[in-house]
Parts: sequence; C-alpha cells; structure tokens
Amino acid sequence: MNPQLIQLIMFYAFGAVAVGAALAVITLRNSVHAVLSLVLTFFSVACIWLLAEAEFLAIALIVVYVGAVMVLFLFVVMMLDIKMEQVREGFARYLPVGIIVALVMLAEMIGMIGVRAMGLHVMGEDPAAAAGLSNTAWLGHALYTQFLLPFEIAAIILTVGIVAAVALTLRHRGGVRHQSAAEQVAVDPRTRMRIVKMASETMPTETVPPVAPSQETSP
Amino acid sequence: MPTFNDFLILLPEAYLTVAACVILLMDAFLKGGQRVAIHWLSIIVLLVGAWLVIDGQPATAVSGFSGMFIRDPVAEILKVFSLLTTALMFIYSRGYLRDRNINEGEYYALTLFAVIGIMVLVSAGSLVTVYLGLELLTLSSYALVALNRDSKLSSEAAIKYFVLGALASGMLLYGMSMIYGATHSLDLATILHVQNVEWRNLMLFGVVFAIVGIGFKLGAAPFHMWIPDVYQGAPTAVTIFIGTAQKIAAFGMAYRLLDSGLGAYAHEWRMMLAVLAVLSLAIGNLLAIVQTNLKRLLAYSTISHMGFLLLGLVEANPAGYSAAMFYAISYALTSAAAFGIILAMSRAGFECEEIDDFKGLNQRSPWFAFLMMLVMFSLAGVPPLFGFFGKLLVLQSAIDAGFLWLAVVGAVFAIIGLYYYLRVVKVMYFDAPVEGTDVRAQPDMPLRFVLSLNALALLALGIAWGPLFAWCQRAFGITA
Amino acid sequence: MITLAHFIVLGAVLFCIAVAGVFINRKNVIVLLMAIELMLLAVNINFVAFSRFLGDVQGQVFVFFILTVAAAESAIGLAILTLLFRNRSTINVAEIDSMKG
Amino acid sequence: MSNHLLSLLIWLPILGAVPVLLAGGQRPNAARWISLLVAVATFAASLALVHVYDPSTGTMQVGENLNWIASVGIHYSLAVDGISVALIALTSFTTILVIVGAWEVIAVRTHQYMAAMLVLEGLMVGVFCATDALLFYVFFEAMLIPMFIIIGIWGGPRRVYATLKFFIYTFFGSIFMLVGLIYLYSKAHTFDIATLAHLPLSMTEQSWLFFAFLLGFAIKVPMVPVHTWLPDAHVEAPTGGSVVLAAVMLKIGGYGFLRFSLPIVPDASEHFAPLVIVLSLIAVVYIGYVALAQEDMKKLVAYSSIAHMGFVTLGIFIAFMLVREHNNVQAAHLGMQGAMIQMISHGFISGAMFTCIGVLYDRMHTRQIKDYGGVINVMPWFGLFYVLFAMANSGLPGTSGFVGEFMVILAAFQANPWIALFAAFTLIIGAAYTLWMVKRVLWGEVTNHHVAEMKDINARETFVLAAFAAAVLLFGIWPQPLVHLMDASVGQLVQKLAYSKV
Amino acid sequence: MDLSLSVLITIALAPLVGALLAGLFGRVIGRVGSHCVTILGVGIACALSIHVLWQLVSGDAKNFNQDVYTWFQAGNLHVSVGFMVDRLTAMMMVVVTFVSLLVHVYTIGYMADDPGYQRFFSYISLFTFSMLMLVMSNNFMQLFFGWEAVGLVSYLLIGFWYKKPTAIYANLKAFVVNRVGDFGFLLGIAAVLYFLNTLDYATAFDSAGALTGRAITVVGGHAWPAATVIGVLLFIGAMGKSAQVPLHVWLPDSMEGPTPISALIHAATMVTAGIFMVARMSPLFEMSEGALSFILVIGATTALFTGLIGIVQNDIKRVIAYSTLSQLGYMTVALGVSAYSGAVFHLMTHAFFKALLFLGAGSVIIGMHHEQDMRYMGGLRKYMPVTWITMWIGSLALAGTPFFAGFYSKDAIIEAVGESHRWGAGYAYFCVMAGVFVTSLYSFRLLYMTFHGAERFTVVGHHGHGHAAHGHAAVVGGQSIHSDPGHDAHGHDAADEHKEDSHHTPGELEHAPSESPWVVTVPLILLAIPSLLIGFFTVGPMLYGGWFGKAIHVEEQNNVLGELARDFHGATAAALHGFIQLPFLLALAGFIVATVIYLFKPALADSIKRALHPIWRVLDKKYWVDEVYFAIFAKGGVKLGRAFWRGGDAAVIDGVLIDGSASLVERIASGGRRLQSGFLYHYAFAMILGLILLLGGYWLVGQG
Repeated sequence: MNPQLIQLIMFYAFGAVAVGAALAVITLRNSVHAVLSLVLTFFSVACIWLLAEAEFLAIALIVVYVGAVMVLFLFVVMMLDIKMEQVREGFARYLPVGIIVALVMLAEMIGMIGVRAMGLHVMGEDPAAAAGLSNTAWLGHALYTQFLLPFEIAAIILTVGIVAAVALTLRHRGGVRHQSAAEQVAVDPRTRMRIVKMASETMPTETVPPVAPSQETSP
Repeated sequence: MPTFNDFLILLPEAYLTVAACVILLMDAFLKGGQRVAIHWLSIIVLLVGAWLVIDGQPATAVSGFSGMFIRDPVAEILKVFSLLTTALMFIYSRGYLRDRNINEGEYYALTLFAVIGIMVLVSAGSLVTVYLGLELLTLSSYALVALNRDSKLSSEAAIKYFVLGALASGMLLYGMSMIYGATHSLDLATILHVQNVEWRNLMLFGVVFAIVGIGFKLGAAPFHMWIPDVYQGAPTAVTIFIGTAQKIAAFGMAYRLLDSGLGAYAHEWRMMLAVLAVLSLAIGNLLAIVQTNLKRLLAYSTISHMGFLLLGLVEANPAGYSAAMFYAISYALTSAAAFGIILAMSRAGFECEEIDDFKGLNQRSPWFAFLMMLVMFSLAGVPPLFGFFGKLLVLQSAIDAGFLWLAVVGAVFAIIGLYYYLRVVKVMYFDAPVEGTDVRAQPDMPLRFVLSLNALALLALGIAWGPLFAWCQRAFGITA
Repeated sequence: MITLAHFIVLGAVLFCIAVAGVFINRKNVIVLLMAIELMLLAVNINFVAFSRFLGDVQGQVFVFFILTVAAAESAIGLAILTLLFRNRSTINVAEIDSMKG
Repeated sequence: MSNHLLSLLIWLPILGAVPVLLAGGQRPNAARWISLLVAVATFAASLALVHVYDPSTGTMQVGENLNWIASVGIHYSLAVDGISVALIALTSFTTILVIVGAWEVIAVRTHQYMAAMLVLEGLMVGVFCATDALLFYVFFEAMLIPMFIIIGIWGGPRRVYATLKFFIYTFFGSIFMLVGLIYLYSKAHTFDIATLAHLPLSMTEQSWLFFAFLLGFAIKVPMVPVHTWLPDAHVEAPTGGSVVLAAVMLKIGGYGFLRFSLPIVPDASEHFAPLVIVLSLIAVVYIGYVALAQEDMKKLVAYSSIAHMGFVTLGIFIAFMLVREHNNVQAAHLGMQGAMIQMISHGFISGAMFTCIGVLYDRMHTRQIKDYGGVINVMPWFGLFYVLFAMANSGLPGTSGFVGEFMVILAAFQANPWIALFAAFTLIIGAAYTLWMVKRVLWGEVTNHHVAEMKDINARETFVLAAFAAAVLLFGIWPQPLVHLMDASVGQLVQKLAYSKV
Repeated sequence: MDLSLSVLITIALAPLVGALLAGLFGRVIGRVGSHCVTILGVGIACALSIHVLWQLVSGDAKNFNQDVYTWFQAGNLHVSVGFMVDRLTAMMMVVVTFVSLLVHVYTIGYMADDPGYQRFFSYISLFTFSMLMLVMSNNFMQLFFGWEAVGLVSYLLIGFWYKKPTAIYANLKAFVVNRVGDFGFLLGIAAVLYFLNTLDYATAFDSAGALTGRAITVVGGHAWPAATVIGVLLFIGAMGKSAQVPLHVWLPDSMEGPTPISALIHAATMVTAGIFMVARMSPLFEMSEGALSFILVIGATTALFTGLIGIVQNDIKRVIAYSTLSQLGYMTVALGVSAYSGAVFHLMTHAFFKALLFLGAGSVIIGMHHEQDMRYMGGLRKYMPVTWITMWIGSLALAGTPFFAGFYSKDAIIEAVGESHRWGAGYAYFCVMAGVFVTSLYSFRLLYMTFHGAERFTVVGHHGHGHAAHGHAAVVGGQSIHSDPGHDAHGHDAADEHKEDSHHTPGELEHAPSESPWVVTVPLILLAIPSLLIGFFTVGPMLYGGWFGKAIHVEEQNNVLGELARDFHGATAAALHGFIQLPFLLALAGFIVATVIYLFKPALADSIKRALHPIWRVLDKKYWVDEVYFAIFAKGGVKLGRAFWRGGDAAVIDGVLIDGSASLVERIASGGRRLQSGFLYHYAFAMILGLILLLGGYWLVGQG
C-alpha cells in the first residue's frame, strides 16, 4: 500500500480513538474511568505525533503525562474516594445546549481557520532530518540556545509548583496533640466554665401525677 | 548563544529569583520571632529590585536572549510600579497574615515568584515568554489565593480561579498556535513585521483568542466572572495583589501582545476591545451597586475600571497606551490603598469586609475614614483626586480614536459607578456606628504611616500628576 | 495523504470537546482539570503540526514548555482540589457556590 | 506675573482648613476662631481684589499662569473679570456669615464642618477664576465633595437621600460636560478657554457641545426640569449648607453659561436660545406655582431660588436673541447685566432667607410652616429681617432683588413682549408665595406654646442677618458700584455674542 | 431763586429719618420721642413743600429736574435717582405732607393705647417718604420704586394688627392684587424703554411724538399701536394702586388697618398715585385714543358699581372705603376724557374731604370704643359734636354740594365727560350721573345711621374686657345679628374669631361714647376747612387756568376742559349755576331718599331690603368678585401649584425620571447579579460565549 495512505489510515484511526476517548473523559460518570480515558487520548495523540515525526514530544507526552500527571490524577481520585456521581438533572437538561454551543464553536473555528486552504498543505520532509539531526537533537539545540531564558523560567515555574503544592497540602495532622501557648494564655474563663442558674427545687404546688415519679429524680 | 550582556539585562529578575529562593530557605530555617526578618527582608528585596530596574535601565530599548526579553522604558515603569505596589502590599499584610496563621514565608516567596512572572511578562519579546511569564504569575497566584488553608471561601475562590484561569490560558495558547501557524514565528517583533500573512483569517482567529486571554487577565467582561469570587474569597492580603500588581501586568501583557505583536491588526482588535469595554463598564458598574461585601464591590469596580483602561487601549497608538498605562498605575495605587484600609481594619476573627462594618467610621477613626473617602472619590473619578485624571486621559484617548460614543458610554457608567462609591462614604460618614461593635482601625505604625502616605498620594498625584504622565509618555516615545 | 488540515481539525475537535467538558460538566472538579489537560493537548497538536509543516523548530519547543507548565499546573490544581475537599468535603461543582451575586 | 492674589484667595481657605481640622473635635472653640480668622482674611483678600481690579476695561486681569501638566497642555491659569470679582467677593462674604451662623448651631464635629466650609470656599473661588477649562472642571467637581459631606453629616432626617441625589445629579450633568471639553481639547489641543473661544466649530459640533454644557450647568443652576435635587438638598442641608448652596453654588451654573456656552458655542447657543428661554420662563411660572404649594419653608425658598435663577438664564440667553435677531446690543447688555446682578443679589437674599429659616429651625426643630404662626409676637427683631428679606425675595424695589429682575424684564420686552410678560409674572406669584409664607409663619396669634417660648435673635444671629440686610439694601438702593464693577466685562461678553463660528 | 436740590432731598429724607429713628430705636426714645421725631420729620417736609409750592406758584422758581445720583449705568442706559418738581408735583407734595402731618397728630390720640405705637409712627413716616419719592421722581424706575414702596408700607399697615386674622389676610391680598397691577406697570415701563429708549421723564415726554406710527405685533400678526400698549400697560399699574375694577378688591379689605391709615393711604394719598401717574404721563397717554377709552370705561365702571356696594355696607369704614373706590373712579373717568387737571383737582379735594371722613369715622370708632358697625350706633351727635359737624362738612363735600370743595371737582368731571366724544364717553356719562345719586345716598345714610336717630347701643359698665378688641365687631356683628354667614370673603376666619371672642356682645359699651381728644379733633377741623373752601379758591386756576403748565399735556382736539373754560365765569357763578344742574338734583334726590329711609322711617330700610332682596344680595356679596377671585386665583393657584408639584416634580421628574431610572438601574443590577451564579460552569460558559461572539463577529465580518 501507499505509505501515505497507511499514514492517513493510521491518522484517522488514532484520531478517532482520541476523539472518542476525549468524549468519554467528559461524559463518563466514573472518575477513574474518565482518567483512564484521558490516558487513552494522550496515548493516541502521541501516536499521531509519531506520524508527524515529533518523536521526542510523543515520548515526553507518554512519560510526563501518562507516567506522572495521570498517575497523580488517579491518586487524587482514589485518595478522595470520590463516589460514582449521579447524573444530575442539569446535565441532561443542559447537554443539548452544550452540544449546540460546542458545535457552533467548532464550525466557527474550522470556518475561520480556512481548513480548505490548509488541505493543500502536504506534509513535507522532516525538517530535523533535513538538518541532518534527530528530532531530539534538533529540539535540544533550539532549547539550549535560543530558548535558554524560557527554559530557566520553566524551571522557576516547576519550583513554584512544588512550593505551592507543599504550601497548600502540607499540614500538621489533626489527630496529634500539641500545645499552643498562645491559646492557653488567651483563655477566657467564660469559655471554660459556665455558671448555670437553676431554679431551686421546690415542691410544685400542683399535685404531681403519681404515675411519673421517675421524671423528678432524673437530672 | 546568550552572552553575558544578556544576563546583565536580566539582572533585576535574576536577583529577585535568588532573593525569592533565599526567603524560601529562611522560612524553612528561621523560627518564631526571627521570622519578622523575612517580612522586612522581602520589602527591602522589592525596593532594591525597583532600584535595580531603574538604575540599570538602558537609555533605549534593548533585547536579549534572541529577542525573548525586552528591556524598554515601558517595561521599566510597569516593573517599578509592580514592585512598589507589592511592597505596599507586604507592609499592609503583615498583621493580617499573623492574625490568621497564614505562613508568611510562603506568602512572600510565592508573591516574589509572581512578581518575577510579572516582570517576565511585561518584558516579553516572544509568545513563549509571554506564556511562561503569565503562567509563572498565575500559578503563584492560584496558590496565594488558596493560602488561607482553613478557609472555605479561600479554596473555593482558588478552584474557580484555577479552572477559569487554565481555561483562559488554554484559549490564549490556542490563539498563539494560530498566530504561529500564520506567521511561522513566535517572536513578537517578527510577527509584527510579517508581510503578506498566508492565512489572514488564521491570524484574526489568533487575535480573538489572544483577546480572550488578555480579557481574562484584565478581568474584562465577559471574561470577568472569576473576579468577584476571587476578590472575595482570597485572603485580603492576596486580593490586594490581584487588584494592583496584576492589573499592571495585565496592561503590560496587552501591550506586548496587541501592540508589539499584533499591531498590524489594530483595526480589528480595537473594535473587540471596545465591545469588551462597554460590557465591562456595564456589568462592573451595575453589579457593584447591589453588593454588600466591600471586597466584592471593589471586584466589580475593578471590572469597570478595566473597561476604562480599555478605552485607552482602543486608541491603539502611543498616546492611548500611555493613557492606559497611567490609568493602570493610578488604579493600582488607589486600590492598594483601598485594600490597605480593609487590612488595617481587620483583626483576628474579624474580616471587616462588609460595607456595614464601616458604619460610623468617621466617629471612631476619623483619619481612616478620611483616607477611605479619598480612595473612594479617587475610584469614582472625582477631581482633584488621582483617579479622575486617569479617566480624563482614557476618555480623551477614546475620543481621539473616534470612539466618541464609547466615551459617552463610559461617562454614563461613571455616573452609575459614582453611586456605590458614595455609598461607602455615606456609611462611614453619615451612619451611626453599630451599637456594641468596636470597629476602628488599630494598625501598627508602619502600616498607618505608609497607608496614609498611599492615600494622601492620591491627592498629591491628583495635583501633580504631570511628571508621572510625562514618564509614561516618554516610555512610548512621546516627547512633550 | 495527511495534510495540515487533518491536524488542525483534530485539534479543533479536541479543543471543542474540552471546552464543552468545562461547561457542561455537572460532576466533580477533577473532570474540569482533565478537560483543561485536553485543551492543552489540542493546542499542542496544533503546535506540533505547524512546526512539522512549516519546518520550524519553535513550535515543538513551545510544546515542550507547555507540557512542563501543564505538569506544574496539574500539581497546583490537584493541591487546591484536595484543599477544597478537605474544607468542604465535596468537590462537586454544583455545590461550590458559596460566593455569588 | 508676580501677583498671586487669586492663588491666595483659593488656597488660603483650603490650607486654612488644615489647622481647623487639627484643632480636633475636643476643641471646637479653637476650630471656630481659626476658621473665622481664615474666612475674614479671605474676605479681606477679596476686598483687595476688588480694589486691584480695574473695572474700566473689563478684560481678564490679575492673571496667573503656570504650566500645570505640560505634557497635556493643562495650565493652572487664573484670571478674573468684573463678574468673577463680584462672585468671589460674594463667596468670601457669605462664608464669613456662614461660619458665624454655625458658631453654636453646629455642635457635633464642629471642626469638620468648619473645615469643609473653608475648603468649599476655596474651591468655589477657584471655579470663579479658572481660565483653563480643565482647571475649572476640577474645581467645579471637587466642590461637590465638601458639600456632600456637609449635607450628609449635619443634615436633616433624609439627608442621605438628598446628598446622594445632589451629588449624583450634579455629577451626571458635569460628566457630559467633561466629555464635551475633552472633545474640544482633541480639536484644539488646549483647555485654554480663550483659545477654545476662537476654535472654529461646525453647527453640529456646536449643538452637541451646547447640550453637554447645558446639562452640566442647567443642573447646577438649576433649570427646569433638572431642578428636583435642589429642594431636597436644601431641605436636608444644615443652614450653612443651604446658604452656601443657594448663595454661591447655584451661581456657578450661570457663570458656566457665560464662560463656556457663550463664547465657545455661540451659534448653537443662539439656535437653542428659545429652548433655554422657554425653560427659564417655565422656571418662573411653573416653579412659582409649585412654590406656592409648599408646606416646608426651606422647600419653598428652594423653589423660589429656582424661579429666581430662571432670570439669570433668561437674561443670558435673551441676550443672544437680542444681538442676533434684533441686533439690539444695548438691550442685550442690559439683559446680561441683569442676569449678573440677579446672581449676586440672589446670593444675598437666598442666603439671608435660609439663615432666617435656620434661626427658626434652631428654636423649633421644624421647618413646617404649619408648626409656626405669630412668631412676630415673640421675635420682633427677627420679624423685621424676615419681612425685609421676604420683600427682597419678592423683588421689591429698594432691595437688591429688584434690580436684576428689572433689568432682565426690560431687556426681555425688547426681544419679545410675551417673554417679558411671563417673566414679570414673578412679581405676582413671587409675592404670593413669599408673603403667604410670611403670613402663616410670622403674623397672627401665637399658635402654640412652642412658638411662645421662642427667644428673639441673639447678637450673633443679628450680626449675620444685619450683614445680609446691609448688602441687600445697599445694592438695592445703589446698585451702581456693582454694575460698574461688571459693566465693562458684560460689554465684552455681549460683543462676543455677535461673533459667529460657523 | 431756583429750587434747591438740598431742600428737596430734605423733604424726601426727613420723614425717612423719622421713620428709622422711631422704628429702630423706638424702645429707646419712647412713645413721646417717637411721635416727636416723626412729626418733626413730616412737619419739616410739609413746611418745605409748602415753601416749594409757593416758590413755584409765585413764579420765583422754574421747574426743577435734576438727577441726584446714578442708580446704574449699564452700557448706554443710564438710570438715575432724581427729582422733577413742577406745580403738579408740588401740589401732590403738599397734599401728601399736609395730610400726613395731620394724620400723625391724629394718631397720637387714636393709637394712644396701642402697644405698637412707635412702630406705627415709623410706618406712617416711612409711607410719607415713599410717597414723596413717588411723586418727586423724575424717572420711571424711581416712580416704580415709590410705587412699590408705598405698597410695602400699605402691606405693613393693613397688617398692623398682626394678630387679627382678617388684617393679615387683607394685607396679603392688598399686596398681591397690587402686584398684579405692578406687573402691568413694569411691562409698561419696559415698553417705554423699548419705544423711547429712556427711562427719564423729560426725555421720554419730549420724544413721545416718536410713538406715532410705531406698533408692536403681539398676537398673530395684529399690530397694536405703541402708545396704546404703553398706555394700557401703565394704566394697569394705576388700576392696581388706585383700585379700579377689577383690581379694586383689596381696598375695602384694607380697612382692617387702623383708621389713620385708611385716611392717609387708602383715601388721600396712595390710592391716588395711579391718578397722579396718569396725569404725569399725560404726554404719553395723549398719544393713544385707545388707551384713554380703556381708562374711561374702567373708571366709569368703578365709579358707579363700587358706589352701589357702599349703600349696603354696615361697617362705617367700609362705606367710606367704597365711597373712595367710587371717587377714584371719577378721577379715572376724568383722566379718560383727557381732563387730567380735573382728575388731579378732584384728587386734591378728595384727599381733604375723604381724609376728613376717615378721620371722623376714626373718631367715632374711638368714641364707640372700637365698635365699627353702624347698626350699633345712632344719635352720636350729642356725644361727639365736633366730629358730627366735621363729618357733615365732609359728606356734603363728597356729595357735591355747591360751594363745597367736592362740588367743583366733581362737577367739572361730569361736564367734561359730557363734553367728550371719546369712545365710551356715553357710558361713562351715565355712570357718573348715576354715581352722584348713589354717592349722596350712602353718604347721608352713613350720617344718619351714625349721628342721628335712636341710640342702638347700651352702656353696661365694666365688662371685664378692655379696649383690646380692636375692630372685631364689624365682622362679628354681621354674623350675630343677621346670622348671615359669608359676610366677608374670608368668613371662616371671622367665624373662628367669633368663637374665641364669644363673650363680647355687640352693641354693649362699657363707657358712654364721648368726644375725642384734641389731637383728634384738631386735625378734623383743619381738614374741614379745606374741604369746605379749597375748591372755591382753586378751581379757577387749577382747572381752567392752565395752572399746571407743561406738567400736563393735552392734545388740542382732546381739550375738553378748555371747552368748559369758556363757560366758566368764576367759582361763585359756577356754584350757583350748579344748583340747577342735573347732578345737584340727583344728589338732592339721594339726600331725600336717605333722609326718608334712615332718618324718618328706619323700618322702611328693612322692607326695601326684603323687597329688593336679589339686588341687595348682589350688592352685599359685592358681585361675588371676591369669591370668584379667591376660588380661581388663591385656591386655584395653590391647587395648581400642588398639582404641578405632585404631578410634575414629584411624579414625573423625580418619580419617573430620577427615582425611576435609579430603580431601573437597581432592577437591572439585581437581575444581573443572578448571572453571577457562583457556579463554575456558568462562569466558563460566559467566557466561551464571549469567545464565540467575538469569533462569530469576525467570521461574519470576514465573510462579508
């Protein structure tokens, strides 16, 4: 077969899977399934990227996303022990609106992008290969020369990610007892002891129903 | 290859990065009473940073890192005011953080990282630096908003901010991809000068998405929905950041993207900005009227102010940009004072953010009532306060740009806006204090002093705003 | 024959699905985070495609940065999510409306 | 120029407010005396201005010009002509009386009240001498702040509604004026009023600008139908606030017409003069009837203020008609002069009327006419002043209230007898509502024991009322000094009316 | 020796100084001090006025016309305060100051017990000043000043007893009705300025000829001659001040003021200002036949129809008040036929005899302890002989008995009307003729009811009620005897008063009536002399001798007095001739009817009243003019005002425009806040909608 045709078929296949899985992500009720669908989407897209000979990014997508981010998602889903959601009424009600809006947007996007003109744009020779480099080397050269500053900034962003994640989630465990001097000093007697005024016990003037003697003695 | 010179250009940012890391480490190692050092150090770091920005400013615009990073007078001004307003915010926030057991070290460090993000953003010469600067800023901000970990509102605000922010940056990126596709470049200067764009539609498409990103960052309607909830839910010490330095950054981003990159499409985007401006003015001012929470009110007021800022941008020429920048600065300084007063009034267990909390303030803390009055009149744009002159300049921009109708719309909504600012003054001056409460400002001396300076500056700058505006104009190459 | 149009349309479709996912979702916040990941994926497809078809490296470098940032973003997003859950015992988007008006 | 007299007049009271504020609420007497001192000093300065000003030429004089915002071309430029001088003197005169009038009456937060009054004075003086449109606007708007505070803190039960209405109403008008000014700036690249006066403008532009100015100044004057803030503001304001509001602030609207509408958009002003004239006549007749129906004294006087200010706008715009349609410069001069005299005179009379009502209010804490009756029995001296001012209010010759109306009616007749007819209707209706109020308040048997317990005016009140009375009578019997002060300037304005820009 | 400016200034200011001293320092200088300074002031003015008149009459001095100071100079328009003194002015000055002086003296007695003594003197001196300013003016502005100033003092004096509800009602009414006249007057001045470009008398009169041919288009293309417009407008002023129909309503009510005031202001001087003004403006009025016809008709109507009302009045002062109205009508008629001198002549004689009648009535009121209702009088002549005689003299003068002052002036007017061919003269002639009968009837009715017949009062001794109940009786009496509600237009006021004062029974006196003190009777006598004689001595020169010179200008074809002068052969001859003239016969008829009904057969009065009840009712109700005015202008005005206020200001402007737009904004805002639902998906949706709209917009634009 024509390799280009095979490529096309593979593109459609992976593309279909990616779209299907993406739809599953936003519709499945079970969060775990949704995460797994997302993984599938990423995987399919990675394959498509391979078709475009962007090998480094395809692998990175699998490694970073599927390997790290999605695991984190799964972890959180499991940790929070999110129950399977009931399909809420609103969902069905707003679904048609949502679909229409999404379709309108899609139509606008595709219409405006001018897909027809792009259809004439056939994939040429791999630019990395043309430069006599592997895709990774090709990227690397750019990354460490022209893109040095963004690279450093990305590093700071990752730092911020760490700091933020720690700052937000690290906390002393609630169950452990520890002393807080400030709280102890700030104690107000009224919060500790409550003086309850009670009427002194007197014999009721009315005759007490004899059937309920136990009520009188009970505190 | 980057040279030493490139790093010299980057000196302030590099310095701040180091300083932020130092503060992070100090937070880890210092204990108890020593931690106050972090507070002062952070402020000094910011001021030194501002000094570095000004001192190392080359006479003309220079760029480094293959044009990724531009150091020009526009960036200089934006950076200086971002740093200064952040310093103000640190001074105002100390007591608030202490009263609420918010970890100060992380607060300062994250803020510093966010400021670095702002500095990168406003100096960006490439779509990549725009994106990364923006993300550095917003990621830090997400965390800052959620920093009051025990507050339900804080985390709710954070998640809203996060989701919508990510959505917006996704859209921005989508637009960037289209611009990249159309121009074959990520470099803004190149994009600006690309002749005969292959797919003009693609470019416009990118412009629309970029506008969404900018609109979100500014908080312009209809991309404003996060603003009220985040303003209200975030700890006031963080809200102030979103209301001040971030607005300056948003202006910087808009300028970089729209003018430095998409200047050739000004005719298209100024119409869009005009639409956003009208929506922002309408929604901001109308919804502010019904608010009872002061922070929320200020949030809607922000939206309307961004509408005014857009009036400056629609002129799409140096005069308009300088007006818009002036507006952004005036707004940042004013809102810093506004939140500063809320912070000064707050105590442990008492947020002082309901408008009713300010009832009868004039009888208990006349000085602070006076300051707040100045702030409110400045926000409302009543001369001779600073805010008026910002409005004057942006209205003038709109009229010069041929958008007379837009100026009239702005004027109409300024009237509606006036009402809710006056309501705050009314509560402070005309209402009696609520019996049994003891709302009064009892801040520490630095806060009292700096806040007073800040608010009085609104009056002083209202009288002597010439030099500042001249500075803004020079930055855009206008000489008097 | 794969053309640029194929990639761009795929990107657009995924983008729209992601966007739809954000606003028709009445379930938990995690789905929102995933929708955002999807959106970034769509963007990345565009960049990769343009980069490949234009023979320009910058697009792929940009994708690299997007992946990096997205990772950090997910981390922070999930941190906020856990915080939210801890504070409110729910991450249902339909119940997160204590601030409005 | 080395002469900084105008700056002194503006900044002396504003800066004088600082020590007053610093005196604090604990030392009200210090606040009182300092503010009185400042007010008297300002008045002395304004007398110096009258002295320095050369009324023979009528040009702008005693000017100062500083480059305020060089990059935008905004100037801190001040100068006065005869009209400004008169209004400045009125302002500083009124302020003294207001401060004396508030001496014991304002017992809470005295220092803030006094400070607000002084700031207000400085800003009002600023309005009258700014020759840069933006500077004018700054003073014009800034004025609202102290007044807002004064009504809001020391006002009556519905003070909040009234003060908000006052502020927003005025702001509403002026913001469109601002848009108009910016539009002019974008054409002329200056805010200098004299330069703007020579800016060629098409009729369409002039029309829009005219309405922008009209809105701004009509609300201030106020003209029908944008007058409804005034009764509310007056009723709720403390006495001093009402006095300043009526005596000076309303004049700023009329002054604005002279400074802006007249020279900058002369053709549109001419074209729409019939509209303004009709509105002015409605103010005289319709508002006269409305005043007749009032049950609250302050409201009544407030409405009468609107009616009287109708003569100001009438006089100004009748001049357009006379010059352009009838080529009758002499009558235009008379009408314009009448409008100016009416402004000054109304300042004294309305100020005095509000002071009188304040005197009553301080004793009875009500402004309802029906709560009074037979006041003359217990307060004969007060009655003397009250009748005098009531008569002045109804335009009795021999009081200043007559002069301006007389001139305007004489001029109006030359444009169209019907205009004069409706304007002259004020003679009847003005007398009716004023004297009916006098009848119900002053005359008759003492109606209730509250009235019976009222004490006659004390020395302080007598001083204030006597000062007003002296002014009212002086300019009624001998208006020439005042007319002379303004005449050359009025003449110049009238000359400009003929100048068409189209 | 020419007239000196300083003398004239002294004449004008002396009473003012007196007024200020008495008014501001009344408490310091005391009662005696007050009346001394004011009498001194007016005395000086009177003496100097007489001197001035003498100078002018003797031909020592030329007419005086000089500005004192510039009132204002606006552009080229110069308006000054100044004096113009010629014989007309001088005569008025003498009349004013002389009557005023006598009233001052009289007041010492009349107001002896009043707590407002000093104030009263201050007012009447102030009035004298105002009136002098009016008559001495040399320009329209100052004329208007005096015009309004006398109105002010009239207002103050009618309301002198400010506790009296009727008084303070009357003074308001007087002022406002006068203002209606002034409204026209001011427009008239405006018209003068418009057509003649000056406010100065001399200049205006000199250029009056310029009015010929000028016209003004007032309504729909119909041009009115300038002179007519000026004339009618100025005369409207005179109608207010001189109480001509339909602006006459204030004068009867003004009787609420103290009697000296009625004499001074509402009979002798102020009300004649209108007459004086028209005479003064004769050069202008002569330019317009139309205006003069208008004056003629108005005057004639006033002369007859107000006189008729006088017949049915019971309040002694009101009778005289209506008589005044009627006599003013005569003067106006004279003006209307260009017999200005006749009008002024009648003005002068009337001033004396009407002041006499009022002061006499005041004397009666003093004697009756402030009872004014004639139904409780009768037979007073034995108690008050001086008053009785002087009143008779006054009444005879009023009725036009030959040789008395009134005869010459009134007869001249009637003849002048008969001579005139002006449009309306026929009607006027009938009115003035009928008026003679009416005048005579009510004059003698008054005399009989007051001084003759049976005493209709009782003396009950101490009642525990002092003099204080000034003048309540007029109204109260009307209420109680005839149980006739609405005797006054403001009947409810009276009813209230009645309830409060119900212990006062009309017709009961604590002391017997007695003659008034000398300060009262001396002025009566002094006034009786000119009432009797002045006509006889002055009719020749004043009426027919061109005595006024150029002060009064009559066009040749209008000069009816000139016609009459040819038949005039001296005062005695005229009087003797008068006995066989129709007017005298009519007067005699009135006298006889009055004598029969009121002196001999008092019961007849009631039966006639019953027989002619509808007519009586019309007269008693004064043609319902008061009621109609009250309903339309006073009540209607307030209602209209309320409607404007509630409907226009409150409902439309505030309600719909202001508060309406505020609440609209508020409603939009509260609706809009629901958009901010708090739900993330809505927020996202909003962003996406925004995106779609922006995209869509550009897509469409791009396609187009």
